[in-house]
Amino acid sequence: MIDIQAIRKDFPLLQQKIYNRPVVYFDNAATTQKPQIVINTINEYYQKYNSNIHRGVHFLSEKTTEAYENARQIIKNYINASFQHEVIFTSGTTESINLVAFSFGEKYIKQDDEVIISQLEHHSNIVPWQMMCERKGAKIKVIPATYNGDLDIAALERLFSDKTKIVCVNHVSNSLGIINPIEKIIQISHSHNVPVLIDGAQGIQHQPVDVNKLDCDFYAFSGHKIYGPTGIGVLYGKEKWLNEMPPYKSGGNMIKTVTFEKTIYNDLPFKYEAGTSNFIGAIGLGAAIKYIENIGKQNIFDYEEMLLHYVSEKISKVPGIRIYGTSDNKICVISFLIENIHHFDTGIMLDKMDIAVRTGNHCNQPTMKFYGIEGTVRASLSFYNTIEEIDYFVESLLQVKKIFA
Amino acid sequence: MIDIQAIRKDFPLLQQKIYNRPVVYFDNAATTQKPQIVINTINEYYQKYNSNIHRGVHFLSEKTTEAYENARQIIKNYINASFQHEVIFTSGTTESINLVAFSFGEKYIKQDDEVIISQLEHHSNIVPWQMMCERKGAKIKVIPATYNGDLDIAALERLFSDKTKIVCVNHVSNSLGIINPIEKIIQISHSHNVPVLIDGAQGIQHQPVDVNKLDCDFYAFSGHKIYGPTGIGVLYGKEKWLNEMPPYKSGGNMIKTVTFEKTIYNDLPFKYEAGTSNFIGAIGLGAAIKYIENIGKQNIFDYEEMLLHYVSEKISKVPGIRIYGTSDNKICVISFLIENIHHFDTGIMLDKMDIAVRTGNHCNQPTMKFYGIEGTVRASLSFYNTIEEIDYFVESLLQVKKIFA
Amino acid sequence: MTIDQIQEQIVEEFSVFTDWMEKYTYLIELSKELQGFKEEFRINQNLIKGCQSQVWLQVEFKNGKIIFYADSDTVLTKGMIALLIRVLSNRTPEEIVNAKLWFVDKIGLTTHLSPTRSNGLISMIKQIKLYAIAYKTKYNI
Amino acid sequence: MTIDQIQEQIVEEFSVFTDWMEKYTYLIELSKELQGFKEEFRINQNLIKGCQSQVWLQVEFKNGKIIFYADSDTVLTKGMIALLIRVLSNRTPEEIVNAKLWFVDKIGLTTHLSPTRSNGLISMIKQIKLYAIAYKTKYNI
Ligand SMILES: Cc1ncc(COP(=O)(O)O)c(C=O)c1O
Ligand SMILES: Cc1ncc(COP(=O)(O)O)c(C=O)c1O
Repeated sequence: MIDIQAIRKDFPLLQQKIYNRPVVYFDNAATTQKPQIVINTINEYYQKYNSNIHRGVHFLSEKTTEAYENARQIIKNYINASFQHEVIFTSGTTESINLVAFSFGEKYIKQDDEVIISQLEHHSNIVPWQMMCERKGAKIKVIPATYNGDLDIAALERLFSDKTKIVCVNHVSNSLGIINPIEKIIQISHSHNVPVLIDGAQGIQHQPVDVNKLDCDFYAFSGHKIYGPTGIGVLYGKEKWLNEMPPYKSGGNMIKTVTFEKTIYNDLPFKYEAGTSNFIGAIGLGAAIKYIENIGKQNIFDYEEMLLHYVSEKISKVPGIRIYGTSDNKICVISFLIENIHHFDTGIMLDKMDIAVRTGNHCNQPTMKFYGIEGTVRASLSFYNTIEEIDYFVESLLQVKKIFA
Repeated sequence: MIDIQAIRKDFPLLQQKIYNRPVVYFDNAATTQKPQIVINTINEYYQKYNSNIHRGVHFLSEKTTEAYENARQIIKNYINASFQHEVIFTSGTTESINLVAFSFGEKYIKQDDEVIISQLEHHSNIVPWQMMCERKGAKIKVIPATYNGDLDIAALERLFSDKTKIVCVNHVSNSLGIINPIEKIIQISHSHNVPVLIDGAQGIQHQPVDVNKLDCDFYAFSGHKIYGPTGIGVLYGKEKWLNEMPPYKSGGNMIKTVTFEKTIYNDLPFKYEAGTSNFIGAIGLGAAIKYIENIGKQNIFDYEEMLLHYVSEKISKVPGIRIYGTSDNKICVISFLIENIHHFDTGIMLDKMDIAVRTGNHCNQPTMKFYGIEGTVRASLSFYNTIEEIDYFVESLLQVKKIFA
Repeated sequence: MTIDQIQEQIVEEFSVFTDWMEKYTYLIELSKELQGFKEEFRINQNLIKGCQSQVWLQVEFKNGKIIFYADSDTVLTKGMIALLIRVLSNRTPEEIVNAKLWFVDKIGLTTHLSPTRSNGLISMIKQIKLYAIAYKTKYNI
Repeated sequence: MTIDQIQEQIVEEFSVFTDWMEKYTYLIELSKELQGFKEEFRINQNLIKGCQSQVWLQVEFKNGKIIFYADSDTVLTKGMIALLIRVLSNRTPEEIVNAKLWFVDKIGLTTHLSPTRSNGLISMIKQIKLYAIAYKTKYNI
């Protein structure tokens, strides 16, 4: 297990008082806090080495390029990709998915083709596919979910046709915290010769990810949700696809030769990294992943699971509470409503008690529609949260109930 | 004028020794150094307020959202846009141009239409148009340049046809530093009812920009080139175009309602800001622009012009030097070759003397082809550079000559 | 009383509260007292959809004055609506057009009018101002 | 001499230089002495395009050994080529396949082999190794 007191000291924001006491930060699914080492790394690179990467002949440029490519190596190892050039830096999960929707779409999707997504996707894994399908005259098919938030895998099998070109599901759903059986989904899809994109925005920081073992074709995630900086993300893609697809963004660095008549694209990974990358962001993300590795990701996941059991048990005692996503396969996210109290009212009151939660539809309207509600209160925890915070949170919920009674 | 000694103290990197002495950083067109206040702002927001923006009901989220929207306001004022929602945050110039190439292309470009760009564009203002034109069956026409690096404006008039849909030129060319007569280009284009995109990657930090007065339709720039963080950029667009065009990236935040059948896009500027923005990057960019405003941009530009005159005069005395881009309309960029010495050899030697310049084709192969060369050495200065640095630079060039004699 | 006088009155009322809890308890009280929104007006046409909560707004023009009724699905927003009605309803278009709402800030509830919260209140006020401008123009007053 | 012995020799040669200036002057010397690249081989097929500079590479297989000739448009790269030829040319495929090039690091010229510099040298070495593997397989040696 982890030394929670030591870990909390690594995160300066957790020491911040909001109104009366240090914040109870339960909004980790929206974005995570950064350990001091990540902030220091960003600082250091701006103060000592900042310089544009690649093709620079000077010392600073070489230093920054090395650090940038080293970050790629760290990520490659963390997700166990086969090659470093299968790790593409993007600005976040949303851009990673847009990249695949565009580039895969341009290459492989024709009129009447079909894309399979699930009922419980984040808008970032719905709208890019919709837009591409609209452009191409293709269709979206939806894997249904069961009431407890699990996907209906039996139904998936029936969705395939010879027009199915790609399957796109999240590793963990953001509004409910449900862990999807992605191994199985990938297996089934591959048995139909259909590649799979995993939206790992909520997966990478709470679950082991081995892209080689998973055999997924694409895996997308955001730096800011895994204790790294904003504005940086990753797309892992199998070499084969990355080689075959046309680029998404274009511009500097992603080409070999340009004339006004014709342009020859650069090798991987640069083909997909047009323009000046967020190199300081990438270096910061590398530092974040190193930080996780130092603690040991299994230690983190074990501790988070303990928190999940504790909070689930505790919160179930609050009278009138209703949890959305009751499956056992979940990360430490509690999406809920208290009877007769609007999620907004709950959120505002918790804020006044120095508890940060998210309220609303969580960029996940189809999920809300599925439950016939407008939104929920979502408490999403991370390994720097504590049992004591959970106790205080549950007490506060009881107080909210009293206030609105 | 400015107090150069005071200003240099604001930039920690300039105090860094590389081999023997503090770096002479003449690679500002590639990326700029950051004043301490920008680094501190990033620090502070990660340590105290970091939280995902928009729709959060808690204190931290509100603080960060306010700072993010405040950065938008700062930029709106700096470029004198009509509305805050005409300022779209992107990941950089390259993304800004890709956005317009895609979204404008989807809406307005048909088979056989024409896009006008110039001979002296950065790859980021060539390839996105090429890719779009290829998709749409449209064509690119090129404004020719004269040998000194000025665009041949007389020729522009003749390029228009009733198929011309957009004109895209840079404000200042990156490989030569030539300031283009964008007012005139915009005026001519508008007289043909054709909108204009200005690639301001090298313009915004060295020239006054008033998008209202210019009446440009789009203006794109990168944060990292104007003393701000990496991974953040801006697209200014006239409200009319931004309203009419479809979005580029899609996902969270950029929609109002999502069902699997149909999606309704959000209002400006959010329609174009899918996913979690680089909010800390935007806040850092706001700090950078505030920093410039505090010094006074005219003071900066005057000082830079003085540097230009000084370096031009001095360097012309180096025997065998050849300057590319000899027009009088230029910013403080010297692109050159020394007779019989390869740009790479010059660059490596200057590096050893602690001078950082860029060598190669500067993502600008058509310009190199125009001059029939493989690349140049480019020294690009900024307002934190000094007369003394220029003296040392010119001495060093003389030494390079001696070494390779 | 003028709009400013009412605002002063509200500020005074709130000045007795020593912490946020008391303020919010009072807001909840106000929300319970908020009456007058007829079921027949709870229609899509009157709906202002915020990201977090919804507001319904119904406007009447009577004897040169604008009267409005509003409701919300959240209690706290409803409490705020009660305050806004006290300040802005039953006023001439001229008064509404010129009104500056400074009381929200003074009583420490700015967050509820923050554009970042998107609870529908800001859109509601905007909508009321637009009505005022429209009536002012229409009746030339 | 083995590849490692030559490398040691080079490291010793460089050990007398006390600053970068002397090293680079020596590299420039070496570049001037680099001979043997025939004009007829300066063709596109032999060209390795780096982002910063270009390298031409021509390979011969004679008496079970790989001999190679190379040239570059930059003087410093050419100097490096001279060193690489001393180490790697006229060797059996086996030797080349197993060679580890540690001397570049030791003499403080790593930057010239840094993948970030893209001056064609790394691609050149890769190319030579590929030839070695090909010959090794072809002749089963
Ligand atoms: C004129 C010009 N346009 C576009 C770009 C691309 O900017 P970025 O790499 O920040 O996207 C650059 C950067 O070098 C530039 O100089
Ligand atoms: C499941 C899921 N997918 C995609 C995203 C989008 O990530 P980002 O906003 O960092 O691009 C999120 C973020 O909330 C998410 O939770």
